[in-house]
Amino acid sequence: MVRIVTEPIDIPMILESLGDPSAGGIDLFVGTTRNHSRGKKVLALEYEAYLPMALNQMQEIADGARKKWDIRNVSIVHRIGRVDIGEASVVIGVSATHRNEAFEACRYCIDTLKKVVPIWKKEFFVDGEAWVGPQGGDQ
Amino acid sequence: MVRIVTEPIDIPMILESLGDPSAGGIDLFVGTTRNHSRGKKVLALEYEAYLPMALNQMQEIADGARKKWDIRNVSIVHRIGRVDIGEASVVIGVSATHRNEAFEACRYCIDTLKKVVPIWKKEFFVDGEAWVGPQGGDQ
Amino acid sequence: MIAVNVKLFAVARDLAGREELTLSLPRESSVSDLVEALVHRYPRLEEWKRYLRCALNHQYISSDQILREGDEVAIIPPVSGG
Amino acid sequence: MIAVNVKLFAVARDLAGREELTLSLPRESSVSDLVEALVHRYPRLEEWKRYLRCALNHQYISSDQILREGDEVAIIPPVSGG
Repeated sequence: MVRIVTEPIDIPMILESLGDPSAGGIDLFVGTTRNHSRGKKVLALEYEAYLPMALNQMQEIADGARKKWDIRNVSIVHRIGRVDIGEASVVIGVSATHRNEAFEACRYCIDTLKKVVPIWKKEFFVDGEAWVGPQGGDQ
Repeated sequence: MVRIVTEPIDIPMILESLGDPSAGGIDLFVGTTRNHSRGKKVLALEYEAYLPMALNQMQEIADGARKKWDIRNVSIVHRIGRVDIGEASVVIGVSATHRNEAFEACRYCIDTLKKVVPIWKKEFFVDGEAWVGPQGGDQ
Repeated sequence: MIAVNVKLFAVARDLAGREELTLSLPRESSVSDLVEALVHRYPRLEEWKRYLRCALNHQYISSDQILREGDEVAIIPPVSGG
Repeated sequence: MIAVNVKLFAVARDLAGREELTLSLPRESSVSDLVEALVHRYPRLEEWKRYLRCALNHQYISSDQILREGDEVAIIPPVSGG
């Protein structure tokens, strides 16, 4: 399941979408908005997507994970619009027969999403707002 | 939060327990009961724990994860008693400022739990039941 | 000359002040020629230039790809989803 | 002689047919002496012997640890939680 939503991400629904009687484990990554960024206090975040391409790239990531690992299901859901501190902006879940594959594939999906999916984050500070610039590795 | 429960594991409650405004990510591992084991069809599973020691060891794992990685919160919940196919037997969640720490600490917790926590699984097959014996790595 | 449609997002759109435009480019222009023409028209994009990627039909394309009449090119500033 | 209380779980309990018992052991007996005595009394435990670990006060103890009067030792067959 690959989706971009404007409402809070429904995590129980995602877990349900991953269920498979032959799965022994699910790894779920929940990206949440942090109250600080590069030393400044963040009040809220706003995400924008180039929708058709973002969905296309997310589907390619999910398909790629299925090719690289022996997994059962994979779901990638990103929220756009305003996301308050502590709320989930992205949720990625992978079910697999063995946990190693679930962990590795989930990690691959979030790492790749952050590099290629055309979604942009604007940070709102006390004294202004700014689009996030070129990033290093683990943001 | 470290708990052993006899009812279905409340995953939204665990996610809530991990929330932290300075956390950028949560990694959640959900261990689910599989419908097959060593080539045989499994009907259900039953878990038994040496309760005080199991809770003690789970707390040590959580404390160990906090010492090894810069993480915010960690929760480990195991269910005992009968667990039907597809239901969660264990849920481990770790929140951290950066996702790398969340993934690594979560992986450490489930790997260590499977090695040291005195909890035992009995598998029910069509033709009988059996305690799970000595295990290899990724079960 | 060929006409290429350009879509702008996020910081690129804000700096250019528009979401879409059409650029006239010499025949056989490449993706990097398009970016040069775009930055020439909107100099505020200069500091982001080396970070801009381009996409055609929802796929990233390399900077030496040759553009054709009617192509719709998306300008992708550094992504920051997740 | 010392008296050591033993708690049994899962497959060990099922094979021994009981949850708790008290073993009399010579002074200075170690954990592995206790396991030997236990398997001697319940021979069906033999095939699990090399996988049994022991715990005292909810902590694993090594097989050469010396036991004392009144210790309560838990016999931990291979764990399979998760």
